[in-house]
Amino acid sequence: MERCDGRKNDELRDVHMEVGVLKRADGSSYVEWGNNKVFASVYGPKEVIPRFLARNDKAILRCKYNMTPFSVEDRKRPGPDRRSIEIGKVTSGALEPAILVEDYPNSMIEIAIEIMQADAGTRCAGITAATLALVDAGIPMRDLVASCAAGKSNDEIVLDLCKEEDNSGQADVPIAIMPRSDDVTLLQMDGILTEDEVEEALKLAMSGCKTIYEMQKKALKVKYGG
Amino acid sequence: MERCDGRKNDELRDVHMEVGVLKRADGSSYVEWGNNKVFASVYGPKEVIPRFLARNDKAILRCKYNMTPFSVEDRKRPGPDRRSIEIGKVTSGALEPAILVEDYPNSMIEIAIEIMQADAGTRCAGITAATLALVDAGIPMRDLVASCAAGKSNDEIVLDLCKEEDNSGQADVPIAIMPRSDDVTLLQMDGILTEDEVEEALKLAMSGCKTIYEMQKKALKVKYGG
Amino acid sequence: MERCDGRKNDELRDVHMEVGVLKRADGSSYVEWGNNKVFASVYGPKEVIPRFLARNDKAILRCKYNMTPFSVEDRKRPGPDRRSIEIGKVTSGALEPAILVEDYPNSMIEIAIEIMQADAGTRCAGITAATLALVDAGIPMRDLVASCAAGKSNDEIVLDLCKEEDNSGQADVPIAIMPRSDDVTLLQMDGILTEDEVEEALKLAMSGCKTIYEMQKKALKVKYGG
Amino acid sequence: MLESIANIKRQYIVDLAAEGKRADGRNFDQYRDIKIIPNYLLKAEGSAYVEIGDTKVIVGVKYDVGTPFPDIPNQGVMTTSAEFAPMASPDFEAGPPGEDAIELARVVDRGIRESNAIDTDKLCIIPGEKVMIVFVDIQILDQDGNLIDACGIAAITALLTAKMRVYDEEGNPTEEFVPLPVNKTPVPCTMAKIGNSIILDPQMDEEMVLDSRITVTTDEEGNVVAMQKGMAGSFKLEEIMEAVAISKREGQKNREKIQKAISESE
Amino acid sequence: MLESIANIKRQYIVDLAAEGKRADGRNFDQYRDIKIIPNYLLKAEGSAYVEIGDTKVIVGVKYDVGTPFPDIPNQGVMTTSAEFAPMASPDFEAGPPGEDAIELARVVDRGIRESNAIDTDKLCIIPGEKVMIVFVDIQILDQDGNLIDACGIAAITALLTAKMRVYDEEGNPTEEFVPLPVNKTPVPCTMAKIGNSIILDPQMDEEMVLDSRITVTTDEEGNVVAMQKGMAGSFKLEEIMEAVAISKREGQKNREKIQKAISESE
Amino acid sequence: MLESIANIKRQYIVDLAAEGKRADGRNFDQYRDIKIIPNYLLKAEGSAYVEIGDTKVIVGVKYDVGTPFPDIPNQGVMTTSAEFAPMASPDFEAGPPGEDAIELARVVDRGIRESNAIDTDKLCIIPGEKVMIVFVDIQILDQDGNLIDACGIAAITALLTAKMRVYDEEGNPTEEFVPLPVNKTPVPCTMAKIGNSIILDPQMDEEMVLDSRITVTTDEEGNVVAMQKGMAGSFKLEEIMEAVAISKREGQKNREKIQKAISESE
Repeated sequence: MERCDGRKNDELRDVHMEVGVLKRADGSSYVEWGNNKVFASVYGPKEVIPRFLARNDKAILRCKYNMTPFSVEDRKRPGPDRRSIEIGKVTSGALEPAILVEDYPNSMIEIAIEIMQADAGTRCAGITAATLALVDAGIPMRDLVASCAAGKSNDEIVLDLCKEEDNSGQADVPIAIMPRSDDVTLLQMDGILTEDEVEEALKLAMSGCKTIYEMQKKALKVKYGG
Repeated sequence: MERCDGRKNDELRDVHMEVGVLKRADGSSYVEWGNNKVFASVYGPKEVIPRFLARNDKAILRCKYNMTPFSVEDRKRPGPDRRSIEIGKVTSGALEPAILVEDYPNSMIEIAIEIMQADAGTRCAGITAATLALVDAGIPMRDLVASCAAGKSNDEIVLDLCKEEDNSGQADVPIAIMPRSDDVTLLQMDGILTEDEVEEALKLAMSGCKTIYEMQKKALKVKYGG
Repeated sequence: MERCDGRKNDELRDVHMEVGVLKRADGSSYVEWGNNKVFASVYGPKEVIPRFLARNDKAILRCKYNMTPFSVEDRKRPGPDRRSIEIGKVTSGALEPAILVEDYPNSMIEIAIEIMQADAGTRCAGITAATLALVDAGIPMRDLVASCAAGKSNDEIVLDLCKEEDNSGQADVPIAIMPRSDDVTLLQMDGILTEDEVEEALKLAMSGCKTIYEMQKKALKVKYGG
Repeated sequence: MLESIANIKRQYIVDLAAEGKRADGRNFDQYRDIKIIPNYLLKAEGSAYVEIGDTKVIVGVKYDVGTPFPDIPNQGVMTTSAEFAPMASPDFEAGPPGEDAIELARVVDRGIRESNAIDTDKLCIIPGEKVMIVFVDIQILDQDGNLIDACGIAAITALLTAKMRVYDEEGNPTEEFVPLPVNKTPVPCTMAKIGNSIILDPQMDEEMVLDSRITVTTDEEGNVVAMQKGMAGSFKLEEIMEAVAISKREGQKNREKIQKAISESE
Repeated sequence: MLESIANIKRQYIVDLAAEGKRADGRNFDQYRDIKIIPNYLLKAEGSAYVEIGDTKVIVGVKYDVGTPFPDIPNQGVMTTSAEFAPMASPDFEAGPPGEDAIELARVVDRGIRESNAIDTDKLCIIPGEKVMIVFVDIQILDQDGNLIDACGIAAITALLTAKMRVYDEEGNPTEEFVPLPVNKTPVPCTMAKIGNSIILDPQMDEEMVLDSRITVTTDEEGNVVAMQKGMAGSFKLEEIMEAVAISKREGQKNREKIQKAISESE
Repeated sequence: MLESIANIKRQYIVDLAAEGKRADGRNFDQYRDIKIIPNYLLKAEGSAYVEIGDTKVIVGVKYDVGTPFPDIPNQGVMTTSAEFAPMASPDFEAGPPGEDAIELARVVDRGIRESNAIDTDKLCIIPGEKVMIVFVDIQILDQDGNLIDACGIAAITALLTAKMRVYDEEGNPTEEFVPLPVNKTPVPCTMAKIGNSIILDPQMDEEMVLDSRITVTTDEEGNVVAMQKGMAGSFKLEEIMEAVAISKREGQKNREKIQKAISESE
């Protein structure tokens, strides 16, 4: 069975990445992933406000994921909803393992992800973009974090579901990894999968993450050379 | 005229009390009063946050009364409404006279009352439960606070209105007392009563409080012996 | 063409001012302007809370403009709406140039304007009232701030639009000035005006401000003599 | 520091009270001067400006048309809100009503509601579908003590003078207006307990040092329609009954002031 | 200071884990005692009280009638909320749900929703107009670790025992009640990674020092219906697959406990 | 400390201005480079990406169907909101729009509304019942000064390129789309007063030290359709009239840039 946009089962949508697109932010990036359009910014390390959140053993991460009102089919009310808050939280958990937070006690790193256009896979695009913004901000990292989803559509395990596949799909498994160690730092799943399908999907998603990883390195090279 | 549940005019509903039912809270209790199911907890004395609320002559009390969404016939939206806020305030005023707040300047005692099931008389059950939780938390007290309502139903002054009596009732007078001194620390009233009926209701409610007081002492004895 | 209330084009509505009408506020005033009824109060200079807003080179101004729920035809929900927040902001900007804020570093001056009855021109009445309250509070000022609007109605530039003129009107230009120097400290405009009409309206509004200025001085004299 | 100043002030007022005196020379059971201006506003359907001493409040009554509560389909709805404008006191903050403002509004509301002052049946336009919602909005201008009584007097005065639009049988608005159907004049009387003294109409300085507070709302027939103990502290049974007796007597006097002010304003 | 105490505690628990031990003597893949009381409440249409060790939660199910989402006009709606009452932990604050409460509610919700446990077609009263809204409200009483599993078990138990009012063809309520159409029993199993160990059902002290957390929700057919990695930290592919295997096995045991509790309560 | 650095910066910029110079070499009445990308987004019915120098904003236009205001039953509704995303500036906070975001949205809105740019009669679907609600949502990406002009240009560009669904006589949606009825191109021009100088299009550093700010919005006929003095400070009458003259002239240039960008994008 052919996929809605003619891709092969292990093929990503077109992905375009740009680093350092904003002036005010300490680090920033722009990612286009299929029809997703995502900006990410990083401010910090900076003073923790309010103070009582500070930790003397590491920097704290604050990650805000936001969808603009015009990013989706029916206008979304401005401001955070429960989905956005959850995604902000798991994104923070996906990025922290890669950041040398222990080098910046009593400080805070603020990450913002703004979805200008949403078309399935925004959280993966957001994590991918935020990683570029972290590097652009000069935050020292163990590895990049690359994110990608696999899913089940028409009874097959496929890479990087598009909107139509996501809507009618049988399962979606977004993950993020640190590619050098294959450590999985984001894992969510909804739908119905057998144990074997879970493993197949994870492996496929990890291969997708590695492709994304190469693109991230290339985008950083465009900006910083080397 | 017989009461809806066959009780005599000066008879309480079945009341069951348990002390020390939660692990994390410094003090806790559970009270079943007719069909009311109420948990109470106490944390403190602890640091006052935010700081500017602290007083150097006494501990401050913060009392949160909350009804769960499923405690009433029609689902209640989560979060405080105006009724809950008022009851939290009068509950705090009912308990403070019994607490040696002057022994703990610059500190805060937090009381939470959660109504799991509501069936008329939740504020009296809540004050009764909170008192047990305060003792369980080791907060030094002048006396226990025992609470009970009297009201007017079918033209008679009766003790401890049940839901049907409350809905069709002519007046409700919830009070709380420190039984050793007969000091009234909670007093509310709505409905229509003559001066004489007010006095009759107050006396009946005070006698109900004294029955509650004996049960409180018994419940504490079950937990702490003595 | 005659104006709705029979006024001449350069004629103000009846205006009545009173200084020092409240006990608790450091300064206060009451202004009736046509059917507008406006109270203003000033507290300060006082400690800045929260602290991080304090500036070591000047006092900060906080200005709250509020319409009571019963001030308008259809009941207004209590609490600030976007219009009130904007008017509070431009009012603050209209008053600050007249206040010797540099004499009170690390402090705060709080201004409250309460509209009890609204009938076109509330922001001008509010600025006029707030100025009287500032003087009443003993805040040192370079000059009074007098406010008045001009507008276009029935193709003519007229002073101080009333409600009917405002609703059907072609333009409204509320301004405030420091009359001694003719410095314009408030300027807003909506509607459609040619460049020449803008100038004509501004000049007419400035003349209205000067009439208001004389009334302000008189009201202060009634209170303070001199 | 602040607490020690408060303690000195407290001691002064307690000592005075022990001698049977008050700082402003009033008797224990005496109100400050009360000023009532009905129909204070044009845009509200009913309104009143009330002063008790230097305490100043305004109440406005507005209507809206809405749906009834399912369990009382043929009754209109009254809702009471209080706004503690930052104007009225250095202690008031802008923002959603705090617990003091909520308690105030609810105590005022309860007195009116429980006395059945408003004939809510007459606020029904089409049973189960359309009823009148009566908004009683309280605005505090100057907080110099005893807000409850000032607001309670202002609220019932505003309701007693309010006009209500008549709706035809199809539920459409007509141009006719009738008085709001208000049949009673419940009046709250608030007392403070300071040491062993019960004093009526506490002024701000007294309010700041009181041990406890009690409000008793009575109607013209001498019935008690609402009571509320406020703050910490406690009352003996006989003190409560004393408060009830004072409230019946002084509430009646205030009721007459309301009626006089209304009849003079007509 | 607080951090250094936490670090000492952490080291102790990590060292224990390295020796294959836990502070309370459990095996790595062992739950604490689980207590399930279905039909705990009268006023809720379905309810359950659940303890896992000292963690205590209550879930209540209520209905309302509302309009369906435009894109699924013939399906009812389930919505899950969690309240972290200040009672349950010194770290919980009153106020709108924080991100932890939101994540908890969404993970519980996802397991039920994605397993198609509720036959939402049967919650439709009049297509496109009137459907049942099922509210699953989670209340935490005592937070001693592993809220997700306690709440997940309580939520599905409450749903499995819930009664639903029958509506007639015109969409009017009848007096008849039938069980809520729940066809599956999805059960979440949560594990913590501490050092290199994967431990099931983390107790509070373990939760405070964990590196990462993983929840796998399975159904009775052994399918995985939801997964969630929580907190910072990371998992290897094989660790995830180990977690899946443990969840299938232990989830089935908990499912049997739920069924036993329900059948005993009837 | 922060204030003293600001004062040194301020003195530098004021001194420059006194010599007729700006830090980036522009003339007083000169805009930075302006980049306009219409139809920037797929999911919005209209959209534009605008850069003025390093200031970057995106505006999206979406519709919904709603009920008209009772007093204008046959007119659609436009509503403008601005979000100061924390991305755009270290000074922006997540949370509900602050007073700066509200003022920005209202000034942009006023220019469009007061110029009658949108023929709101044509947004009526069924008079008194169903009208189109046009949402103009402003998103700030990078705040490097003069947000008002960037957002004003982006908003009118997004509206000018927006498509609108056609509804049939019964008020049901058809599959036909027509351009949104926008007849005018109001353009705001914002100037800062620094010392005695009026400078157009203040860059962030200039904005931080300005004494006062003025925005004049003009239409293609040279009419003034909105004005707003912002911040503290003051203007002389002749300065206001100078600002009006500059706005007419430079607004026309920006209007041509908008039209060019739109025609190139088609």
